[in-house]
Amino acid sequence: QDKPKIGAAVYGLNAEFMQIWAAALEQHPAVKQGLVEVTVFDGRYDALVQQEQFETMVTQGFDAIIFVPIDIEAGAAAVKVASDAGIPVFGSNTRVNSDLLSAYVGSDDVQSGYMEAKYVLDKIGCKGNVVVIEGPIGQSAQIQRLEGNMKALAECPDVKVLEDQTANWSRAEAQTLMENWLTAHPGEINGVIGQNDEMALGAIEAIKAADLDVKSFAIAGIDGVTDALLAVKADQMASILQDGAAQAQGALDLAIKAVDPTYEPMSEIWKTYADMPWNNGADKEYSVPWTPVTLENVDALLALRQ
Amino acid sequence: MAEALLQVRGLKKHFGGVAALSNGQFCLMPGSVHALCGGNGAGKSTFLTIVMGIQDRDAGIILRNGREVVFAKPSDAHAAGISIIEQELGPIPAMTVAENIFLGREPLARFGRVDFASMNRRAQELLDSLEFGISARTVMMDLTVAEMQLVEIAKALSHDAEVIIMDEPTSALGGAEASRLFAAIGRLKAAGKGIIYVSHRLSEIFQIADSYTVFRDGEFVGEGAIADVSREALIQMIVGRPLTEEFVKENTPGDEVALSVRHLNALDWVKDISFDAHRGEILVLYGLMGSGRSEVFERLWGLSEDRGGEVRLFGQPTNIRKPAQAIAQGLAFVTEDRKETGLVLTSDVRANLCLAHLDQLRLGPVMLKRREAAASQRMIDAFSIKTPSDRLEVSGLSGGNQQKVVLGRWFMTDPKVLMLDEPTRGVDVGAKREIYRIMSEFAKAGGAVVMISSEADEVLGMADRVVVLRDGRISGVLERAELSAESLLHLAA
Amino acid sequence: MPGTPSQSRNFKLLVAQYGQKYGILVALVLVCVILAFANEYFLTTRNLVNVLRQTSINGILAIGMTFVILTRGIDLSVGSVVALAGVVSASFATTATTAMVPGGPYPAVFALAIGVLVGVVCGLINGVIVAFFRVPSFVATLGMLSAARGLTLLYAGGKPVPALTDSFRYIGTESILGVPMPVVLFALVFFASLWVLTSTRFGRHVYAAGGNPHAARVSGVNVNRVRLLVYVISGGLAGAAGMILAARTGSALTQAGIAYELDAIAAVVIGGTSLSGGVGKVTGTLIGALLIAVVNNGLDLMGVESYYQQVIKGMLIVAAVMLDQARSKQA
Amino acid sequence: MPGTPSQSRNFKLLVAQYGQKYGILVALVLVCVILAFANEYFLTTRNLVNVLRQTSINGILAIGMTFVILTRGIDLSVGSVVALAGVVSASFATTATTAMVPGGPYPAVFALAIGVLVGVVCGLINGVIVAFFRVPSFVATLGMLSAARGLTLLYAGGKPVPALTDSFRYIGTESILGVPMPVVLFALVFFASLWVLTSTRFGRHVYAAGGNPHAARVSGVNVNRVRLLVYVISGGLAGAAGMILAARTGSALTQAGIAYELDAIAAVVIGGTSLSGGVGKVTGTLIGALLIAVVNNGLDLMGVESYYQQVIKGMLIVAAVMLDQARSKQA
Ligand SMILES: Nc1ncnc2c1ncn2[C@@H]1O[C@H](COP(=O)(O)OP(=O)(O)OP(=O)(O)O)[C@@H](O)[C@H]1O
Ligand SMILES: Nc1ncnc2c1ncn2[C@@H]1O[C@H](COP(=O)(O)OP(=O)(O)OP(=O)(O)O)[C@@H](O)[C@H]1O
Ligand SMILES: [Mg+2]
Ligand SMILES: [Mg+2]
Repeated sequence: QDKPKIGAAVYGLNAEFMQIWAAALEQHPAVKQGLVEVTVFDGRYDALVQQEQFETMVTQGFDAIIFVPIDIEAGAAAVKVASDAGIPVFGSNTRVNSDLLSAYVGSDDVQSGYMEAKYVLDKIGCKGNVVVIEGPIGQSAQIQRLEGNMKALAECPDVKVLEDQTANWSRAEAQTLMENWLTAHPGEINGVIGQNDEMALGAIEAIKAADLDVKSFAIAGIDGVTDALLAVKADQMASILQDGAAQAQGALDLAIKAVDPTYEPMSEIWKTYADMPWNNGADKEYSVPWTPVTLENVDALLALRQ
Repeated sequence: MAEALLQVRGLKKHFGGVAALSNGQFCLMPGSVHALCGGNGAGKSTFLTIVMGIQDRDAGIILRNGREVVFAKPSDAHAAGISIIEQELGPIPAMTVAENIFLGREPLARFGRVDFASMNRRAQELLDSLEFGISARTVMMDLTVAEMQLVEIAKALSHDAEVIIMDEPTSALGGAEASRLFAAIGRLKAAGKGIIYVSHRLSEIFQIADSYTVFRDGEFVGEGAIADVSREALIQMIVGRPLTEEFVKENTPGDEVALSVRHLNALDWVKDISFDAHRGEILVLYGLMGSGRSEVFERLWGLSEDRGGEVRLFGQPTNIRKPAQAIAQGLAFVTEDRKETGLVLTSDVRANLCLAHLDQLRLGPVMLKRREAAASQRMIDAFSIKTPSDRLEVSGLSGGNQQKVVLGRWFMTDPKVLMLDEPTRGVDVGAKREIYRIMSEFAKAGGAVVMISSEADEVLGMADRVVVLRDGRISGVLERAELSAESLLHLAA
Repeated sequence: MPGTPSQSRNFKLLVAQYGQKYGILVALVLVCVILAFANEYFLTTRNLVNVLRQTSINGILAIGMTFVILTRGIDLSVGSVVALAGVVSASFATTATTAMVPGGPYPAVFALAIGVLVGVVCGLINGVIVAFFRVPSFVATLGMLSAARGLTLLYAGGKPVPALTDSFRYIGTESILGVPMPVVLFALVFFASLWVLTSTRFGRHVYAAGGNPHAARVSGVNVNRVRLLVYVISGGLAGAAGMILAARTGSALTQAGIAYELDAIAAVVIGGTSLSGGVGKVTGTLIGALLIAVVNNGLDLMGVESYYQQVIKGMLIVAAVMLDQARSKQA
Repeated sequence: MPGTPSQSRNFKLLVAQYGQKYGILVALVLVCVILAFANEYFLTTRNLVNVLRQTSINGILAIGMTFVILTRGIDLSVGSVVALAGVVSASFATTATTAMVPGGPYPAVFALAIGVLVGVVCGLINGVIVAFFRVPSFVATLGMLSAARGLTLLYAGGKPVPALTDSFRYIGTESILGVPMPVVLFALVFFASLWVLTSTRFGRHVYAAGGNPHAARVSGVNVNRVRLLVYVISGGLAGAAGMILAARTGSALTQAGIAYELDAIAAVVIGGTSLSGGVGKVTGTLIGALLIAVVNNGLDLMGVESYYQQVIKGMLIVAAVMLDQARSKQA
């Protein structure tokens, strides 16, 4: 019998976060020891492409699929294609609105949205003005992080949201947006809630370009990309690390288990996160905790990136 | 005896299995004008573009001053002292006249800057010396076809080349401009240069050429001195059979007015044009370049806006706003610029022939392909269009054959009134006669022809009546009996 | 009897034209042969059906684009129209309680008609702006690209429209005699367009209006009407493609169709249609779309790493067209 | 003496040309006036400086694109070249220990030279494929769009290149006499291009090669060389733009520049340069790029909601060009 073939369909590999996620798959002990064969498919940020890749995986008889959909709604049809062919699908990082999913390993975006907004609001003392820079409208992460943002903002009724706009996860777009906002609201902006790190970093560059003191703003992002860790280290922003590596490796453990019921998880993550028990791979949902990046843990996190 | 400036032997060229030229032979002596004659598609342009290095050859040798040469690109030919006026004009529309003339050899000032002042000055001097009356600073696209042709001529002369190739330089010109060109050619000849001259207007050839070479179907058929050949003999060599008379005219004007134009204005400078064209009549609009003849046609065709005037067709008042209405009422319009407004160069011969007649070749929205094919074959036969297949792109046809395609398109529509703007431009003697015959038959059968022509021979040979325009107004009307070259010029100038 | 000179000449001409016409087909076959050797699954019926299905959406867009490009235009808005038609039609065919259209779900036919209508209206606007206001098509349709995307987000409130009815999803998921519906629809569109372009008066007008608008006008072609209609066709087909996409993926996404215009135009141009108008065939577009899909599919099958894929894909497509050019030059 | 007919004709022509030349400028001014009334901050020096800075990257790309479009080509690869040149040059100027280039950071000048070189090489490849292999520029540069993006990701391993040296970032962040460096560089590029296109022999040849390639060739212009060079120019400028972008954002991102080609082409076309070649001005491109930037900036300033922004932006740009067309028609 050949070794299990596991496919990983991710929405896109152009950004650092998914790169970390994919690299973690390759670093999984089972892959390194050659127990399973993993192929990563780049969905090119298109739900249809992802679905087509599912069709391809079915054609080639993959044994299990790990799925990071571009969108919570768009993935269901793809999952059905696989499950019709008897291939189990495990979600990772982004949910799929489908009860055919075998299990899901991810982090709750509503929670991170809440956490980052809370940080900003705490820092400005629950009063003043903030701006929100959103992800691409309609994407699940944007929808859920916004929900979290709003939850935190609701707790500070005195805080006014001066502006909210999308910058499509892009640093350059966020930078332009922030430049314009700084002009439109001179001296009024106290906090910046960026729905990811890239956009928060763009805001920081705009603030610098306007000759303002970054430290006088409360800025937060999500994901924990390398540049953001460096910015945290420089005390310019807060970030919340989403452990993509854990999401990837956890899903892979589950996928192998589905192919080979005798399999025991080999990833370190089950030790790292005591809050997330393996439970013999029987759970429907595994929630990888968020890790706020602080001046204390940033060096250790940076060391992991080498 | 002096050495030949240019000698060519055994030149061959084929396009995708079709031989355009199977034996091109030519010998140009210094201080002479050498006419290259041949019917449409005889391979003249192919021959000349190969000599110029614009196309490559399949076989044959070219000797320049006795030395064999191979031109990989036109600039090599320029370097060897050869320049060309191509049959198809090559303006760079967005550039000025001076920039067009000096393209590729712009004078430079400091820092690699183009010396526009000296360029404009030199271009203007050249144009003035040729008496072309064109400003060197005008943008090319604001010129008329004729003016562009003049610029093309100035450009070829500006190269100061020893061999100057002119491929139908007068096809877009009127008499006055042509005689200026001839004067320039005379000066070049006196300076010892050699000129290769292509024209389907035989009178010109007998007026300016010293010797001739004739091609037929891609083959060299003969050469000699113009002094030793008669017009009939030359025509026979070109066409391959004797041609009894050049003009065929058997129609007689009737009484019924087919097209009546009253007080028509066009644009803001063509005013108060009135004329009647009768059934059975060939009516010519004559005038110098820019006298407004084409503008009258464009107005009648609904291409320019209504500036007043009345038009009646067979007594019925009409108000044509767009070409489709004109076609529906039995008008046909051969435009003067076949490249700009005539042909769809990217389409094949059949599509071009059928374009104005699609409504009669269809069943509901569906085209009847057999009828299309039959109709197009009919026109190919009627005008003896030389093409291997009617599915060939029309851009692959020789210039004269392209012109015949435009004519064929409009004859296919079975019109009642024909509007022809310089219909025989670039058409060979044999085919011209065919066109005259068809025109004459058309008129004889009760149609009316309104033709614009700048070629005096043609006007004298074909017109029943001539309306002469000058500066956008009618300056006189001549009956056939009153026609002469002098009377035409008198009214036009 | 041995061929007369003129017969053999005609034959040579035919070969030359054939080579020019099908050069890119040769490239496609070559790529397929290579892939067949490189991967055992490539030639399976199942995978070939997949390739066809994967061609269908881009293929439908590319066919509409062919009409537009034949008239010297370009339609950048197709990707956004895909999304707009998708969410609007889906909103009539969703079982979700958050539906923005009350009283739904409506019958699929109704929803589908609305989707096509949305596409047609977008196309009509493009067409009017291009044909009557003389705005370059690049600008006009770029405006629509932006506006239609914005409308999509506005209409859907930024969220996907999920839970489409099975009858709506029929056009994306079901098969007829083993042929998936998207492929069936694509084939219908292809043959209809082939017929329109080669056999109808309108088709003749499209070529003439693209080849030489001035001459076409003088010959009685209503060039503005032709221009208008090609955008309507492109818009309508984009609408159809948007619904097939929604039906396939099971929900209509507001981000659907982003950058689809590039692939559609690529298919057209690879297929030999000239961006300067008047020259081209819908058959070429089919081959172009197939080539793109085959390359994507093949690289995925072989599990080529994503980054290399992008490099290889770029090179393969250029190489295919280079081959085509070399052939047609030599012939 | 009252004007002769021919004089008055010339005068009318002048007015017509003036209108055509500056029609879009009128639209730009109009939009600015509206914005000035709608938002008090619009006309502040600070905001105007912002607008210029926000114009600069697209402006530089659009100027390179102008050269290409003048020769009837198109360069879709600029966005990807922005990213590739960005990461490659940045890898020589990063202080990060994860650097892929040993021995860094190198002097900024060196890194910058390498970035331009990367752009030039990409342009050279585009140019060779277009000019000598006769591949339509759309296909050739679409291939490069894909390949260069793949190379970017491969080179950088999918991660941004962070922590650029201050000397490298100088071109993005510093100012000279209150004018930000990107604007200074943009101005340099603009005036140099203006000079090249209007005053040099090469400039004449660009117009000729685009206006009538056959005639240009017959006149001795080396059309292939001109075609090659315009892609090199576009590539080189894209390289420069990529580094300015990296310097501005503080790190070179692998996703930088996605879809930038559309905005660049839009600026060129809005500025009146014809996609069919031979006609156009770099001044128009400047105005086009400014128009796009002003619209974006104005809508942000007024705090228009995202969804509406896209709709309005699309409509505004089309309206501006419509105004331009109407003016030039009437004149
Ligand atoms: N590019 C081409 N492709 C195919 N056939 C061509 C091409 N160019 C010329 N031919 C063919 O070669 C033959 C000779 O054409 P050429 O233009 O040399 O004739 P010509 O003597 O100049 O005629 P005319 O007096 O009408 O200008 C014609 O039959 C034409 O169809
Ligand atoms: N008085 C005038 N006012 C404006 N434009 C004029 C005038 N006279 C001549 N023109 C210009 O000259 C051109 C007329 O040239 P046209 O192309 O009609 O030349 P043609 O065909 O030799 O002459 P005709 O008009 O007699 O056929 C027009 O395009 C027009 O721009
Ligand atoms: Mg000729
Ligand atoms: Mg005329």
